[in-house]
Amino acid sequence: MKYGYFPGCSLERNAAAYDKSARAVAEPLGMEFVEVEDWNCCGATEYISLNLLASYALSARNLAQAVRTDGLGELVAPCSACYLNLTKCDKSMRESPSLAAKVNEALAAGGLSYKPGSMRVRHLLDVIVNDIGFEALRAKVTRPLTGLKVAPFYGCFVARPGYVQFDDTEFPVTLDRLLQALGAEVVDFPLKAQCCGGHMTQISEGMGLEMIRRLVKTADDRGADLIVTICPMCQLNLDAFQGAMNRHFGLNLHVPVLYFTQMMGLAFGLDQAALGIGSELVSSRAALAAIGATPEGEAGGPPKRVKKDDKALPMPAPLMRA
Amino acid sequence: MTANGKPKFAMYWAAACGGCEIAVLNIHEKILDVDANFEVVFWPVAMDAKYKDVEAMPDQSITLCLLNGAIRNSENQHIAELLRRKAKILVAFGSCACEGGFPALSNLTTVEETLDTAFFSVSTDNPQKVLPQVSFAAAEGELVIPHMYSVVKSLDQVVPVDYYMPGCPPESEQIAAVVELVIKALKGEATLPPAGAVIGAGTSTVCDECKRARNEKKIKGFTRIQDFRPDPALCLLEQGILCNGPATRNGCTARCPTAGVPCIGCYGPTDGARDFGARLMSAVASVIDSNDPQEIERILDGIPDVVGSFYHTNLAGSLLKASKPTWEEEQHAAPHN
Amino acid sequence: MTEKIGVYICHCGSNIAGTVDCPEVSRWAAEALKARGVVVARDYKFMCSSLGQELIEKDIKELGLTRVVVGACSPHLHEPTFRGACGRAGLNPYLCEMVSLREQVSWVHTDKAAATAKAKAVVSGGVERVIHHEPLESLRVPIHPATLIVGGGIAGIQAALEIADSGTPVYLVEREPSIGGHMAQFDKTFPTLDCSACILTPKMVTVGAHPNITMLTYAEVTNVDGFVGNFAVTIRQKPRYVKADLCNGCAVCEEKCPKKVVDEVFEAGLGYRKVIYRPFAQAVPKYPVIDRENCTFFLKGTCKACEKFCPTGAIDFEQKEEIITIQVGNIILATGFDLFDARRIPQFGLGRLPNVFSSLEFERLCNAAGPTNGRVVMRDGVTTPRAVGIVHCVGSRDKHYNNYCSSICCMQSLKFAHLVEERTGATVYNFYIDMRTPAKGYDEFYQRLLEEGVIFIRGRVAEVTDVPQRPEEEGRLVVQVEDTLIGQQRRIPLDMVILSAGLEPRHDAKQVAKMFGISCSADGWYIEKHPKLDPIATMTEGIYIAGVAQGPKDIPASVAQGAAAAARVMGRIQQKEIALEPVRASIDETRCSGCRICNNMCPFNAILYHADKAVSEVNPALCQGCGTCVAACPAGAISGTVFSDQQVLSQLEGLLLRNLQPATV
Amino acid sequence: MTEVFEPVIIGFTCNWCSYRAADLAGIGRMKYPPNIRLIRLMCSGRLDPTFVLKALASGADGVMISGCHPGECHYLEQNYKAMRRYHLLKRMLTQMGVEPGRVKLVWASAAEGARLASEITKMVEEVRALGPLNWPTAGAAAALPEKPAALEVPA
Repeated sequence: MKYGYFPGCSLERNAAAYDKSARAVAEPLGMEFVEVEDWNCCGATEYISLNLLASYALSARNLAQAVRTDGLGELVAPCSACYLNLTKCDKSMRESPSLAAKVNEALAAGGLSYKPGSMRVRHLLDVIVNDIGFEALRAKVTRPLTGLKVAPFYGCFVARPGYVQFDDTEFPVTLDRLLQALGAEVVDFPLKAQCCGGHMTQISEGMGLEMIRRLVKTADDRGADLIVTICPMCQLNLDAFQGAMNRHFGLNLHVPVLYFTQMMGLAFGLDQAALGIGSELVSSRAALAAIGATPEGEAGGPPKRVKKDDKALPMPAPLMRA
Repeated sequence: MTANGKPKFAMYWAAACGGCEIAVLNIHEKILDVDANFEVVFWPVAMDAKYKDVEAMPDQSITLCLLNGAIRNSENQHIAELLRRKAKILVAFGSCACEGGFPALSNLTTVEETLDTAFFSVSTDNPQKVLPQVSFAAAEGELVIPHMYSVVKSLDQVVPVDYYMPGCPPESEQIAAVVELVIKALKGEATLPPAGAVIGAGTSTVCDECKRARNEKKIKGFTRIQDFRPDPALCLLEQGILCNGPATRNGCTARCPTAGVPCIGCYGPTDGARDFGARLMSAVASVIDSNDPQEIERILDGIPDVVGSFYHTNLAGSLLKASKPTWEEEQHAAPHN
Repeated sequence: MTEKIGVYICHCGSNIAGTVDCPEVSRWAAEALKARGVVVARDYKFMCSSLGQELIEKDIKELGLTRVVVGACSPHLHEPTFRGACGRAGLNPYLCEMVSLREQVSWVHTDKAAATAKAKAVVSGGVERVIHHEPLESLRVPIHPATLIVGGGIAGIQAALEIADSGTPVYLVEREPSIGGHMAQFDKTFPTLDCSACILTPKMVTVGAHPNITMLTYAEVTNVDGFVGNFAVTIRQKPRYVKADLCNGCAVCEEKCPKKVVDEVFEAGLGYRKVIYRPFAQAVPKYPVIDRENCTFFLKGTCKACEKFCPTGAIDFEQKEEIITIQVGNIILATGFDLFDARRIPQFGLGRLPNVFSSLEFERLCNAAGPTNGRVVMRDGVTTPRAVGIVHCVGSRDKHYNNYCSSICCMQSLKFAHLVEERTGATVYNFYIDMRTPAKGYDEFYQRLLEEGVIFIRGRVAEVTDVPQRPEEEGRLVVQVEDTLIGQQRRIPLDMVILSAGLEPRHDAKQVAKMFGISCSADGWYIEKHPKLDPIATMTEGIYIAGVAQGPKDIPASVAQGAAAAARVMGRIQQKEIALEPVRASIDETRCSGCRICNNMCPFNAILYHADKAVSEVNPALCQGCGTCVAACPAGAISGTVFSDQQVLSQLEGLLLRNLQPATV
Repeated sequence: MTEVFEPVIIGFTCNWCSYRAADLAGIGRMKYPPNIRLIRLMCSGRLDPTFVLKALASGADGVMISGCHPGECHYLEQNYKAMRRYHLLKRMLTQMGVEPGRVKLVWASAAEGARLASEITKMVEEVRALGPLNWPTAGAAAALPEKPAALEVPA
């Protein structure tokens, strides 16, 4: 399958590992990425609140470029922020012809124009889960992540009602199922769709670090060896600021944060270097040592609740698990 | 009343293949009864005669006139009107006169398209690209040939008709029977059916006379006899062959299905049906064995030419009669028609 | 033109006259349609009034009308009225045609000229059609005295008792091993707080003992044939593996059975039951069933503890399922509801967080006969909660799940609040959108709870979580909610959360509806004949609905509907026979060639094929008059009364004004 | 010509769903153009393609066939027969050069008054855009002599 590919700034810098691993797993899954020519920043998270028209113009330019680069009509954005901005731009232009006109006026300056709806923007997770599918994934697994306990973290960008269609926006499950398909044990992580703090650490450090603490602490409480994310911003916050957070709260948490594509690569038996593993600040070496340590069969499925005593009442089995 | 005191008989051939004429001759020795009881005054196929002779006859002087063929051009209409004036009993004879027959299928196309196919397609060797003109100025003066209509009509669409005798052609046995009836009537030994009646045919449909075994019908796909070997003992429709028998008036002894080919509906609709094709479509569609739009469409793909299959010999007699473009052409042509 | 036609245009006050020039329409009819046989046309303020009807009767008598056309409201409202008028005047009722000038003209159009023109066309269509009407007698069908009631909940029980007491036989079919339905699972009923079992079980016992009631529990209807007055119903009796005639209900078997499984049905998954069991102690009938899936004997071939200990030898592992066929005249569907599965809203935590309970779980929890004998405790079975939250509208009034209000949740939640408060002294929070307490004594109950100090927070709950943000939240549940009365986000730490789940149609309601030939609304509830004037009948003659199956309602309303349905059925049985529209198909043998195309057109198997004569025939008793075979017959050998080809084609000509002389258009 | 063309559309309705939907639209005072004239059948399964052809041949510019949603037929499954006939009829009409927009099949349950009203409004506009069909009703059989021509028996 062929897709337009929009890496976005992060994947060229801090999230290079994401880009690397995404391209690495694309190949065995038969996905071909055609990178958008001469793409630009999507406007990131704040710009849209400062200058709506300008930020839409930025995103629209990328969409126009995507249409120009390849007539595929489907654009994959691995970065959740880019994904949301591009989606938002297309949707808003579709819903407001006057906005679309203004934006196109701006694009015209660069000899470009974009017809709303002509590019379907999709998140990499969506494409892998819905186009490739869990069966195809399982088929590619050569080294199941058996014995590895992971906390799936979606972040807030893919949990925006009205913009995101590929998963439940209150309580997404696609990443849970994907990780289970890879053989990992998924811990119940209720904060999976919460905000990682975005750039809060730069605006109000205490608040930013508190948000990070909640996420890392909860993952740790739930016994996760790893946090698996689908967003460079989330990875950056939870990984790069984990040390600062520990110092700020006098904690000593050590929960590595990897991209789901890296987990896929591992399960497919690819070389760790090829997946950019090791570039994370909170080292995942110890955690990954667990892979293959425990024999088959023990892993997978929800943790069994041990009855305290015969007085305990039975409870309904959870629905949202794969 | 003529010298020999015999009632007069006429037969005419409008837009038709001539099969009807052959069918009449096919009544074998009964043809002698015709001669014995009638004086044949006008029958272009059988004997020489000129239009002016007919024009010279007093009105109502022909007792029985069998007119076969559809009304395709101005000449057909002219003679139809002429014979209507001259004849007491005018019988629309054969599918073409009754409902337009095969010629009426050209109501799906315009005259231009028809002429184009006839004169310029592979079927005709016409290097000079000659196309007949309605009028031609010859040295002797202007020569005129009949003007061709866009919409082929049945006989009763241009003149009142007393009786309808369907069939492509009508079965010789039936013809013989009708002739006998008329002769009896002449002798006052029998009475004729009410005007407008269909004669020489039954009241139910071809299936009545068809020997093939029948079950509840469920059609999963349509096919044609050239595509497979049908079960000789089983209803053709049940085998996916679009047989018109169920909707077609009986009287032909189900010749076609018996011979292994599907009925084409030449005996036309029964008294209960206003539009042959619509009835047949309703019936056939009803037994398509699917409730899924896509699958239904797939099954219907097995009928490449819907109008041709459901209005094989009845288009002129149908409710719509001709395609929209054909009507439009006819209306533009109307004034100088 | 031999017919003498009278045309009557109703003003319906200003309902029609407001948009349609009625006098003009009748004037036009008298003039333009004279050639078609119209001898008189009148317009009148209210045709349906006795004076209006007399107008018609008078003309029939004095002018010798042979056909009548009434242009008024929808025939679904007043067709019987005007047919009646014709009948009284000695004209066959079926020679009257009613056309809708109100619902389908005046009420939906605004331009008076255009509406008047359409009205003329519609009347002209009626005139052309009525010419081809034929005098008919309505079909009279005998009513079989027996009644089938599907569903042994409170609505079904009420209906069964009413009918049985009137002296006619009733079959009560229940899917579960005992009748009683959801009401049997409750501890208390709002607003009176009287014990549910105490008021229900006496009725159950009466049903069990009633000479006119045949109870078929642990059984399901699998097929329905026939029509009003004479349905043939097939019922599948699942094997109990217990001989009803021998069992004395001593329950020793239950006691001795070594295997315990979670009871997903009656205990709502909160408690256990044995593998041979009665759902609850007061079950009716008294004899138990063996749950084959879990029975050690059926799984492993050994055990038979129940058999060993049964004093009467009632256990029968050989028992097979039985197919029973019964004849009934009427059917009442009281199939009830399914509780909304709150696990579908994961952020509320049911199934993830131990101390989140569904409303039905809580009913069992606080039920004296429940798994904790009525002690309100947390999932560990021992700890008493100190703070309990009750979330309203779970799965109701929510565009992601169900738009409708489940109507009982507010009162149910108030009842829970009271019971928790009474039994644990815990602080109780109610999280609601709107408080809906409309019926008798309901709002008083709400007032009472306010006085009892229950806390009410107006706002939709965002999530129920066990992730603490503040020390006081450690190890507890937290409800995140926007308090819309103070306009603030709040996090309320709690020990236990009860989700007041809404009511949903039975998961198989659509199939059941199809089997009984009725239809479901978009939400999936059975559709009643008229939302206001006939909430218990359906579009299908002889099929009635009662209880929540028709739409969310509380116990009093369900009981009332059960009784109402029963009254309707009893009335029918009293009449002994029922008159049906004579809309039927018939086949002209002389035209039928036996092509058999119509043979599989009829879902009611009314068409039979006579191989000997090679013709098909319609059985008028089974024919429902849909006319599908009429349209399918390639020979035009099948004709349908009231909707004949001739009638429809003529109405077409009329509607298109092809009938005017000289032909206009 | 400046004046707008007002099409005439014949609507075939099912007694149990779409006819009641039409009533419901009325009760709810929902507005739709007066260009449609309804005929009540007991079921869309009663619809004989002859009716549609007759309507078109008699001056209607469009025909709307309406019935219960698939699976919700009052007579269990007859609307499927209507659907099958409709698919075949559409092919025939296309071959006859009749624009597809002129004959439509619309499912509307008894509860869907609003839906029916909007479907009607939509169709009226579509047909208005297509312009008049005015199918030539030429060729209607000429009047026959009252009784069969009396035969003069030769002496």
